Amino acid sequence: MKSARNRSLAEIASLVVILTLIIIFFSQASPIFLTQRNLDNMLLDITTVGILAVFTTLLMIGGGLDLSVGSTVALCGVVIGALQGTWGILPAAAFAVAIGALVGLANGFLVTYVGINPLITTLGMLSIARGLAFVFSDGLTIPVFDSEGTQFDAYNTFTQFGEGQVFGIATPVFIMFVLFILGLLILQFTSYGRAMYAIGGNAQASQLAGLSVRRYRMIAYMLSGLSAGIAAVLLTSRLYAADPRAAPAMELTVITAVVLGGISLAGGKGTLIGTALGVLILTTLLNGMKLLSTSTDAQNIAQGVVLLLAVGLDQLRTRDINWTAWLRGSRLMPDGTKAIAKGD
Amino acid sequence: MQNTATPAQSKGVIPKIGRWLRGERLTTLNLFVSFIIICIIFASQSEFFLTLENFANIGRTLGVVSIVSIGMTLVLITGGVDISVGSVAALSGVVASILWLNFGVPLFLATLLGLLACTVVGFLNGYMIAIVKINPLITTLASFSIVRGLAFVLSNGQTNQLNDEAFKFLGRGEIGGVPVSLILLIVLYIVFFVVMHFTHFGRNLYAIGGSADASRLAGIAVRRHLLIVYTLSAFLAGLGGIIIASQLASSAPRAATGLEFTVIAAVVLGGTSLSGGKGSLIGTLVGVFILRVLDNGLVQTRVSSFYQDVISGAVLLLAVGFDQIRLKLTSTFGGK
Amino acid sequence: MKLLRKFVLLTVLLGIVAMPLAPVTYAQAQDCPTAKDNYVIGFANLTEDIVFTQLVREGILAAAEEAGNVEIVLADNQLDGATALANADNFIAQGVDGVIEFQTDEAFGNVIMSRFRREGMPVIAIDIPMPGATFFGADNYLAGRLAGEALGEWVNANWDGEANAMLVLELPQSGPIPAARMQGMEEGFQETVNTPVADEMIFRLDSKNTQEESFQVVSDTLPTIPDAEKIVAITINDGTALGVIAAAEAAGRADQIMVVGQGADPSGQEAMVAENSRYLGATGYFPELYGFQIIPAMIDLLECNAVPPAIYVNHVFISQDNICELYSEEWPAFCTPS
Amino acid sequence: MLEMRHIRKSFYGVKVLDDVSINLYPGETLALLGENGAGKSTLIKILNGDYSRDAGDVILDGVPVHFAEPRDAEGAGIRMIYQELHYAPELSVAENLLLGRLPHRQGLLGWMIDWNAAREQAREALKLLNVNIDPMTKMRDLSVVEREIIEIVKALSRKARIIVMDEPTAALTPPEVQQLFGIIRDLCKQGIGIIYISHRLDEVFQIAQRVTVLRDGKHVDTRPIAEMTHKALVHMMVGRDIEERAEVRKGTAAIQLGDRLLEVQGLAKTGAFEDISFHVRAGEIVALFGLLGAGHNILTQTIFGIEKADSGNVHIGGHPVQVASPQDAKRAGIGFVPLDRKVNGLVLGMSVQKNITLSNWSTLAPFGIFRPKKEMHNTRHWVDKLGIRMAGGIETHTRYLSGGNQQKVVLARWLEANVRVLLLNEPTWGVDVGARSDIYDQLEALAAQGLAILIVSSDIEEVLTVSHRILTIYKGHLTGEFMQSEATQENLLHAAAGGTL
Repeated sequence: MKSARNRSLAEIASLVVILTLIIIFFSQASPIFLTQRNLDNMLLDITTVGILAVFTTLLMIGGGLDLSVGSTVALCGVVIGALQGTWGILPAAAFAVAIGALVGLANGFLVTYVGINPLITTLGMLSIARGLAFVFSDGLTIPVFDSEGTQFDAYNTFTQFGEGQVFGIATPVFIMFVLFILGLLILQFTSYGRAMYAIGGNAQASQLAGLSVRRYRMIAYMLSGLSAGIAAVLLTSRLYAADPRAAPAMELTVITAVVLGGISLAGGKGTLIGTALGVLILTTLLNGMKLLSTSTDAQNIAQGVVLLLAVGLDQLRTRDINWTAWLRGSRLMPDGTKAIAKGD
Repeated sequence: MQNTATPAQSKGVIPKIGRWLRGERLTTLNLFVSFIIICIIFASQSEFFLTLENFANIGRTLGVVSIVSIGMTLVLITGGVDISVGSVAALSGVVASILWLNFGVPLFLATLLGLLACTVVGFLNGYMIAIVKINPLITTLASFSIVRGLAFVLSNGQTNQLNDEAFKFLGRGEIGGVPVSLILLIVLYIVFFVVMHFTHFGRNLYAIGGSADASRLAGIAVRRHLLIVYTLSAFLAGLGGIIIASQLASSAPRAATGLEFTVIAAVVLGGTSLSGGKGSLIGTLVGVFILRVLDNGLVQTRVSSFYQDVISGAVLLLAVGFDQIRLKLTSTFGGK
Repeated sequence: MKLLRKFVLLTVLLGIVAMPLAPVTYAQAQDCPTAKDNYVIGFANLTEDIVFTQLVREGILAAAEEAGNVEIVLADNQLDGATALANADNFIAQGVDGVIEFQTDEAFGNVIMSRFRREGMPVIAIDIPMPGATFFGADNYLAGRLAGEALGEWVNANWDGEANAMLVLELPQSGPIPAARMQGMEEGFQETVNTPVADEMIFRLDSKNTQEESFQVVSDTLPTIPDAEKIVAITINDGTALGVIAAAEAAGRADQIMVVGQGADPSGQEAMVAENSRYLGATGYFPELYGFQIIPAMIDLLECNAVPPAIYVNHVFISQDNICELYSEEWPAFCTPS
Repeated sequence: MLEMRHIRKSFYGVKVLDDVSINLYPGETLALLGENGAGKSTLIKILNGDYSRDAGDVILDGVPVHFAEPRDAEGAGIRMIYQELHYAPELSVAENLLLGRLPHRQGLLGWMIDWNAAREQAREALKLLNVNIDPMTKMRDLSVVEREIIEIVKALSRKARIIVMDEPTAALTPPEVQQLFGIIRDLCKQGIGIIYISHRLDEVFQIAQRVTVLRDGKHVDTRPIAEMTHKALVHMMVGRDIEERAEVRKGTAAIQLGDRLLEVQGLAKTGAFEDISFHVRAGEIVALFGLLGAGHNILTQTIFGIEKADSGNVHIGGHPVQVASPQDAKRAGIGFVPLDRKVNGLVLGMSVQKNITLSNWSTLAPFGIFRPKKEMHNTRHWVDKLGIRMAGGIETHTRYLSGGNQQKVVLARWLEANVRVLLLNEPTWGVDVGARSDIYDQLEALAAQGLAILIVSSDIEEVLTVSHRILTIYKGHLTGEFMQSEATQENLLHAAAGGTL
């Protein structure tokens, strides 16, 4: 009865344990792992995934799914690169964020008003956005710099997004933290966050309780696109270049991290703390493996195995299994669980 | 019981229109019409589109996606999804070529063992989904990266030649002028059509997708069915991989990248619902045709590959979106 | 034995072109701040997905082992700028002594190099020049030209100097390195062949770096040129070339096509030596030998010895004519006269 | 014939069944009674192998048996009619009826399904209950009630030795209930044992020979029904006395009626209802009574903006309102308690507090930010006022509440949203006796405070008990209006059946 809260605490606790184990392992295996410098690098390295994960969490709690974020990052970056000359770099960056929001809005419209399945919608958008990124850039990486030497201040400001520091923290990391805290506040204290949980938990009931389910959902998709726009600005500013190939398969990394953190694909449950832990687990794992010069293939395999382990263990833990009977070889297995086909 | 009129008995023109609009036949019919329209557009743009040679070409290149789509249709009908098919397809070729080249296993046997490896992967997928009860998207997302990684590790990233006439026959050969892979896919579609419509196994899959609970309570072994479906899906993906390898006379760990997305797009285009319980193999076949013809036509009309991505994505959204809007309209025209 | 042969190859194939440069004299080794007994060198590979770069990696590891006092730290740039930057940061955190950087685009050069410069690390850039780094690698355009010219000459000799159509199997998603190779091939062919192929008969197709995609797009294109009986194809790598040939064979038009490519990997070589091969040949880069040039150069940089700012690899167009001089051991059946 | 001895079962450490024993004789109907959460459902799920038991024995014909899966129980001839509907919406009625046992063809094609035979078998099965539904209709296209009927047909159509019925009549109208009872008696004559679970005690007295009562997972008693009275039975179930409502009601003074808060004029929707006009005054409880499919459910849905009307208009408090969505309805001051609270009413994975405040964010979360103290204060107010009982406080997920308390949470939501008009669809479906009485009390109190309440119900007892005025509806037309004093079972049923009975 009272176990709902305990269970989510247990889930977070088990994530912390996994994270700790990974950290202990790699700190033993590599002397560099726990150095200030490496930790700084790691934080900087997760900004794109981190920013996208915050809003993907919101979206998925509301029962949505967005596979197009990686492509949208690339598209928004290319928009900056393509428009910097004519519009000036800062308006171009602002416009890119708006384009991100627009892509998200289009996703949201197709999902909520037209009623196409989110997986299909964002799969289609993945293809469209990536294609447009290549079309607008002609397939080339566009350097972002003051080619005419007339916008020194503007470019200086722009590069601050990627390279500057705020309160001694790298700007992208700072922005990620701000967005994370914003997300926490939204989920905890605002009606918007409450709406996400309600809609993800039971969209029909929420609709009948008088919530404008469509509008809330649409906003969630828009925020997801918007966050892709923000991530694109930070990335472009950090690399001094806009690449139509940017953020390859980012959507899968983000979803892996978010699901690792306990977000259910069915919606209605999960927390940002869990997501943060999921992102950290994934990135420490990959960072540690990189430090040990592990091949990319092994990293891919490890990523898959960790995902399966985390979700699988969680599944086993939350089930009330009669272990003694199971050990005796009886066919008595789970109980209390319904819905066999559709996971959680 | 003085029961109410069921929709099938209600009278009047408007409900009739509503029923007709809601009908499944129309989804397939719509698809057919869109298919014809796409063909007409391309035929008007490229004089070579409607040539015998091009038909033969489409028949030859249809095999992989259509065969893997069978498995995906089954999986989607049970309410699941299988993201790992592309990786699994790569695995079958890699395993077969390694066994043949490095261990001297006869190629025929090596091919079978390659398929076996895929079947095992499918079984593990099914086990995780049906027994451990992990969400299918998550499970197959994980095996998607694990299996692709395995293919690279096993092959050491190398492309291997599979120069063997008998082996090439599967992907390139012809019987009476008809490509072998086309014959194979027709046979498979007929077999699975019969399975889905005239056997208990097939009907049970619809029932499971419609309501796993109802099926379980009706005494259907839901877990076993799911296990079989994911195993089948991986087996068919492996078969697709073997056809790729045979067509190219080589195997590469990079093969079939992104196949899962093409396949899911084709199946969903064909009217199979991602929420399970609904779909048909005929629709899937039409979906596969549409995507193949679209690609073929875009290449032939020499559209830049950058635009090809945009157009494929847009066609998917348009087709599925149109179907959704049609379903919505039905509620205005005297639906239930 | 194999190593020895590689060294012979090395001396034959790799000409060091030292750019004329204001003579720089360095102090002796004891004054050199970076000189040490043992070195840790970071190598960030372009990608681990293709054979070419895998061979580069293997060569560098082999060369490091041979040098004895060099340990290599590996990373994979995954064809992505952000990943390359993260890897660069990682190398710095790991405190490597020098870096071999193989990344995807010149546009990222500045930001990546700024990190290394701050640390005073010597950098060797493979294939993509980066400001302030020693350049090593292919002149991709020239390498492309070699294949294009060879194909042109073959057409001049066998098809009366005229081809009906040209298939260009490119890799537009993968940035400037493949683009330069493609441009070289195309221009090399068109300038060598007696009658250049008309613009409208040049088909630019996206190979997406997979064999089956190249198979597919060529299969789709062949029906649109039913009358073409002399088709040339220039391809970005061996896998793509094999896809083209497979498509022509499947359409029953293998004898109407001739293909050149880039790379000359084992799989490509196997196709070249086949009977009635439609794979004329490919430009060899000998990526497995890169390391044997790069590692000594890196050690020189670290020990403050003079190193030319750019080291170019000499390319050879490998075909049936010369494969036995280079790889006789690999293809005994073809190279041993019966 | 069947014995379940000393069954124990707990979930997550909570004891759900504690030493429960029942037995069943051939040809007998055993009523299994108890409030929600008493453990009835768990017990029968253990019987059919859906759940495993922690301890105890199941003995069939003197032999201990063990059912690991529902399939095993099927094999032993045990049939279930579940309270919750289980069906595949995209499949035909025939397929759903014959799920898992579609007929085979003969001979070489023995592995194939014989569709003609399947259709015939389905038709036969439907004839059992005289149901006029085409077996090839898709389940999706049936109404909720029709689906419920199919569920019953499904269980009856197979050769069985024991049939367990978990509230089979929840969706049925009295004539249909009688028809079902006729079938049950026939089945008993064939020696089939029936376990009958219901909240409607009058049914139990009609059909059962013996009754077993559970309370809080414990076996209270098993007695022949002849020895029992209505009151004694309720006492056994609830553990305390509950007054007979109707009697209490007759004694209350005349109520104060206010203005017409809800007025419906000429509302029509093709295929559902025609030309509906009525009004509900402040302080009045009006019941809309009809047989299944009469159009009353869809009527309330239309007033609430879920469905769209073709013509007609709705006035709230004397002003015409345009209600195109539930949001509009909420704004206009209409609240709606849906038919299926688990599917349409509650977010089960959210706490009681969050469910209660779900429709009142405009006051509780000005500028989108919640005021936690006020929210908690308001929640407490309604929890106390409506007597919502839960273990673990207002943070408990509504999933763990009993049906009656869940219904109260939905009710509290609309009160919190400060609506003036309340529409309730079958407010006491699956709600046990104690909570039912509570809900009626509350509705009365709310009406007394000036709310206009419209109840849609197919339960004639409920209609007679709670409402001040009763409207009957038949095939989408209003056919009668009765004040409570003049309404009887006979005249209501007569009007609700089109006046031709």
